[in-house]
Amino acid sequence: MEAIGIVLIKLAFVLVFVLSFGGILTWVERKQSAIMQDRIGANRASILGLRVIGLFHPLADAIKMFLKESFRPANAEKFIFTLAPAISVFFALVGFAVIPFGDKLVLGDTVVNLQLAPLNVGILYLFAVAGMAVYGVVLGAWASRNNYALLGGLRAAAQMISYEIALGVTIFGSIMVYQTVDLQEIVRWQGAYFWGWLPAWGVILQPLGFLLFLTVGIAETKRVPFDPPEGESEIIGYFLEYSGMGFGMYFLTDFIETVMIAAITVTLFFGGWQVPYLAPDGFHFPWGSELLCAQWVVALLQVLGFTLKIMFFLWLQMAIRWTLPRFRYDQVMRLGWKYILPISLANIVLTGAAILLIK
Amino acid sequence: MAEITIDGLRLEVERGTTVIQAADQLGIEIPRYCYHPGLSIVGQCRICLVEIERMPKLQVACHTPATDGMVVHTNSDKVLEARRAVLEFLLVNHPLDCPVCDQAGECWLQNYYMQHGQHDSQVVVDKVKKHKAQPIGPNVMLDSERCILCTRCVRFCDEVTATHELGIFNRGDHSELAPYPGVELANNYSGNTVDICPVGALTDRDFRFKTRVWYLNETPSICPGCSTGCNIVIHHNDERTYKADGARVARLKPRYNAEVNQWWMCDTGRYGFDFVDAESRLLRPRKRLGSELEILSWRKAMQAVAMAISETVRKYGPDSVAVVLSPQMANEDLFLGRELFSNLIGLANLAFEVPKLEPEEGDALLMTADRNPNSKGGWLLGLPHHHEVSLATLLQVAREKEVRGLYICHHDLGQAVADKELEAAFSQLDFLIFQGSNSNMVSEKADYVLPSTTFAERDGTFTSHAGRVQRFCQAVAPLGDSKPDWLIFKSLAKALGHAMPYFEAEDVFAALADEEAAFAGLDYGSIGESGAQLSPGAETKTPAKTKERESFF
Amino acid sequence: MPQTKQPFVGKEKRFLEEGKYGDNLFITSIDSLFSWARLSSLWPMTFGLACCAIEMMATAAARYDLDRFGAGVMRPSPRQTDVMIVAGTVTMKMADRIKRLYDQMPEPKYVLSMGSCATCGGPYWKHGYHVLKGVDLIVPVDVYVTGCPPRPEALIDGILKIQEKVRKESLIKRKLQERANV
Amino acid sequence: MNVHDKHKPLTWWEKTYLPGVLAGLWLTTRHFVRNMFAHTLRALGMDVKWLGSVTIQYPEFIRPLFPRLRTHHRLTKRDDGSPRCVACMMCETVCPAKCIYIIAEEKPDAPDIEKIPKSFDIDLGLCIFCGYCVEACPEDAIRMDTGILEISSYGRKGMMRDMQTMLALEPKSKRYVEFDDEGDVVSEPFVEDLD
Repeated sequence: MEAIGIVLIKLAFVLVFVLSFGGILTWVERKQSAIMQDRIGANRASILGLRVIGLFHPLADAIKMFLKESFRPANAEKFIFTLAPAISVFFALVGFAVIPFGDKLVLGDTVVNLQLAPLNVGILYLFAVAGMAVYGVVLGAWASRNNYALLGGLRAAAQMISYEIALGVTIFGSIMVYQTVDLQEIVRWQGAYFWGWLPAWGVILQPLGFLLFLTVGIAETKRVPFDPPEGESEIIGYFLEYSGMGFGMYFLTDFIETVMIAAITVTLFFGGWQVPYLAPDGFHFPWGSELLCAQWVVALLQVLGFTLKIMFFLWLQMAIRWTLPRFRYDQVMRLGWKYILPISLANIVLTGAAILLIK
Repeated sequence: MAEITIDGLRLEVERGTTVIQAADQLGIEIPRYCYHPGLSIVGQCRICLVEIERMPKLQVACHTPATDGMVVHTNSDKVLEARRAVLEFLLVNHPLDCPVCDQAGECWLQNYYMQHGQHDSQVVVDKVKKHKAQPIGPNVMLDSERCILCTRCVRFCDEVTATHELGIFNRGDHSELAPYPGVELANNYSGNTVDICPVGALTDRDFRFKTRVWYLNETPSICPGCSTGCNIVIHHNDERTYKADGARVARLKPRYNAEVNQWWMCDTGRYGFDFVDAESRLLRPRKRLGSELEILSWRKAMQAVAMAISETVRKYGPDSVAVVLSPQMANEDLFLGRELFSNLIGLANLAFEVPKLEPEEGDALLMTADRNPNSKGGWLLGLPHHHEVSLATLLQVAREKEVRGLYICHHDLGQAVADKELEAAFSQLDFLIFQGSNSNMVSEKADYVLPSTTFAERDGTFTSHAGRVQRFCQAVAPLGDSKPDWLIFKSLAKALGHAMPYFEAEDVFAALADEEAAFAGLDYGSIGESGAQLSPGAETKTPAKTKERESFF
Repeated sequence: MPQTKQPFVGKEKRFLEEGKYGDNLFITSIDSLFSWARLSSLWPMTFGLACCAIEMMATAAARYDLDRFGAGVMRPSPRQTDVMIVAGTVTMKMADRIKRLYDQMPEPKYVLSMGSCATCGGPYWKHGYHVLKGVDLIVPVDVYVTGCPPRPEALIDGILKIQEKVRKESLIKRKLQERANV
Repeated sequence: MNVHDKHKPLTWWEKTYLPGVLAGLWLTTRHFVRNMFAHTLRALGMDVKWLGSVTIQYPEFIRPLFPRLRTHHRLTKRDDGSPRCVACMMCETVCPAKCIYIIAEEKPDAPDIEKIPKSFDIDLGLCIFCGYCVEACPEDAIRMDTGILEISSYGRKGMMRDMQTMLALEPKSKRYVEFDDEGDVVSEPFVEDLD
């Protein structure tokens, strides 16, 4: 067991990391969509004449949300209505406990495992947490006592449970390959190289699994194109009655989930914190040359590599969100049950056959 | 008789009828400027040229008598070409200042140009300059440049009024309409020259620049200026209320009625509509409390008035309240007033006229000395006939407290009597009620003021001095809370506990026609636009039914 | 002379009347921060009623990019919006709904009346029996934008005017006012 | 195209949605990369030819207006500064929104002009900018070429314009598009910056 101080520092690090990512993501979303659409995007909020490419807009949004009247419908279930957004944020955040963001950091005698909670059933934990996330949505929707919100909540429940199953099944292939459900172990597994130069990342072993997982993951975030629970142009969705910070928390949850999906994708399929050719003592390039460096530099590079990979997947998710039109509810269901699930099952069979063959 | 064919339509006409008159009878419109059915024929403007078969040249329709077998074409190419040519000549010197011309919109030069002209001007020389806006009388503005020399106005002054103010001077294209030197177009019918002027040469100084004619709506009515009952059209501005300081009635125009006023009306009546939108209009029922005025709702006012009348009658008997109706009121009002005060309440003292304050001269043409539109109607309803109530009697009975309450409709007693005298008489009264459209000496002293509408704001009928019942129609909405007189009487009857089953002026008239032999068989439908002449025998007075007691009057 | 009862003056009202909240450095700076945040984040409500809505979309599109002012996050739910852009002809039938949508917006909220129709009935103001003669008859309008429909520049100008209004406003005073009125 | 033929069956490959998704992603990514590249270079202080966006930063920069655009009205003047308007009320008559209010009066001292407007108000809040008033005017007294678009106000009365205001306005040619000798638009460079 690690000292409680170290755990707290790690906790603070992860929380700050994730929350600031979530906050900045609102800015990224606006700015990235603007650039994709040949626009400029939010840029007018200035402090002391400094605009900083509109970076103050998320701050302004946050302050404004705090200042807005927090409205609660007369018939709403008071307690649950107030609690639901917090549940939503909570379950989105706790998933990060098992995500390894680096190998280990050696500081003198102490060895710090760069993972908040070294859990040997990490993936199962993730499934559990992701399964709980739907409660925040459904409870909020139900407690609003609004038919549209309830409709959104039901859609969310249906969609998230459907894709929860698909989510599990898509990863089975990877687990069969890695032979473990400990995320740190999975990442370490991916530190190997095929033919001495090709990093053995999950995407190479499980390309179909990756594609399916990314789709399912985006569906889990409830963002466009999988947004029937929100359905802004029709039912407005589960947060219909939330104003002010209540809505702000749901808003934030969306972005934290996006980070979450990116993190899991990177962990499972893109080598997590693995930087190609970076061994614990430095770089060992396949052509023979070496670049050795201190252990803490290695740890830093790993965290940095992990962050960069996450950022790429955040960008990809944003790009998808601002490119594709949304699915209809029945299309979402059909896609989940009739295509992704069978294909995932087939993937398991294929993976099993391949493993048998190779053995 | 002569049978004439115009544009393929046959018609039998009297000998001496001109082609244009025959065409009018057939409903075929031949353009005209100088021709006016009420004036002599001069054949001056040449726009009414028509083609008559077996005649070598085009003929003026206004001056060519119809003969048997005559075949006329009013729309042949030759005729249309001639009209274009005439219009082109007329427009040689006519200025194109339609934007500032008040006639625009009802200008026959504009109309015929749009129908028959539509040519580009071929004239290269400058237009002849003449006098622009020049007042030639109290009511008429002359713009010589716009004049097309049709001489309608000249003939009007020569033939209708025989005052001979106007003439055409100079020669050629310098010919110019003007009053004779030292003379003003100041006769009492000068407004008619504006009506008959086909272009904007003569315009109305009163109406000048107030609004544009196409903003105006028209409602047929009867002039309330005297007992002749000239048929008129009220031109009222309903939408552009910001014009002319908010006056809704813009002008009065005569309406053709062969039996009454033909095409004309007098200036006294024409410009006597100011009171409709005047500042002095009474807008709300009100009550006087010392020097304070309290605005009442109609319901409360009626209850208070009914209470005052019934209390006084109960205390001092039915002789103690006197009602003075007015010949300014319509037949409907007088009838309901008589029903209410005489029959239902049983008041003995129901006066109708008070002495004419200053006997004004009538004239031989249209205006009568009696400046009330409905004196005859009142007489026919059995209200005091000819032996007028003397104002002195009225004031005396008031001073001596023989009468405790006075109900005065419309009359302005202050014009004839000194203020003090009125004060002395009215101060003895228990109550003084005034019902009328505009404030006057009586309304200022009255305890209760009941605002009634003017003739332009209601329906009704007047009976002219010649015994002709004529309808006038509501042109504009009642100002403020004012109500038609008959409706006030109806409300008062209701407050006194008598229901009257009338909802429109028409209902009242139906009851009136039922009851009064003189009006028997008439209704609004049969009166129509031109009125209904009562039989001469009906003029005999039927005494008011409940005159059992001796009246003071 | 009947004694008129002195109305109860709350603490907030007294503060307001004495104007004490204006000259406090802390309150002033907090106020300006709040105003800045609110004016930088004016989220409009997504609804268009007629032709003006097309122009509103154009304003949000690339050429004019309403999002530059932070006003590009069009929210579908009135609960999450700050400004209602009434873009188009307000029919009598729609008036009900607009009023309801306005009531559903949380404070502080603003209304922008876009175009002649919303402002006073536009071409229908005389004979349009079915058109509300100005949306300010049902909801308080903060800024009127003229045009038929207004060009995007005009709409942005209207948004800027709302921002000016927000900048000058004190949220604290507004809250106090609300409480004092209660 | 046959309008009844709504449902063209998708091929198997299309049914996976992948080609559509990839094509869309390719398009948006291309835009993103290109624009981002331009923005980055410009941020580094390089003079880049191609633009990163098409946005006109409105309050600072103005999109040139085409001359046919109808904007805030103005009243033209005679040489002596008096309004050209003769209060013929043609504009008032033709106005479909009935937003023009003219009250005429007589001008006694001028021999040629007998009728002038006493007041000439336009309620721009009612105005639908159709331009009929300009077309109807026989005196060329009213024009809509001021280039003023910003007429918004905090109250309904703020949009009333009286005669003096409208007489004082000038045509604003600067705000309009300029054409070169060949009739082509002299395009103004769009200034754009992420910040």
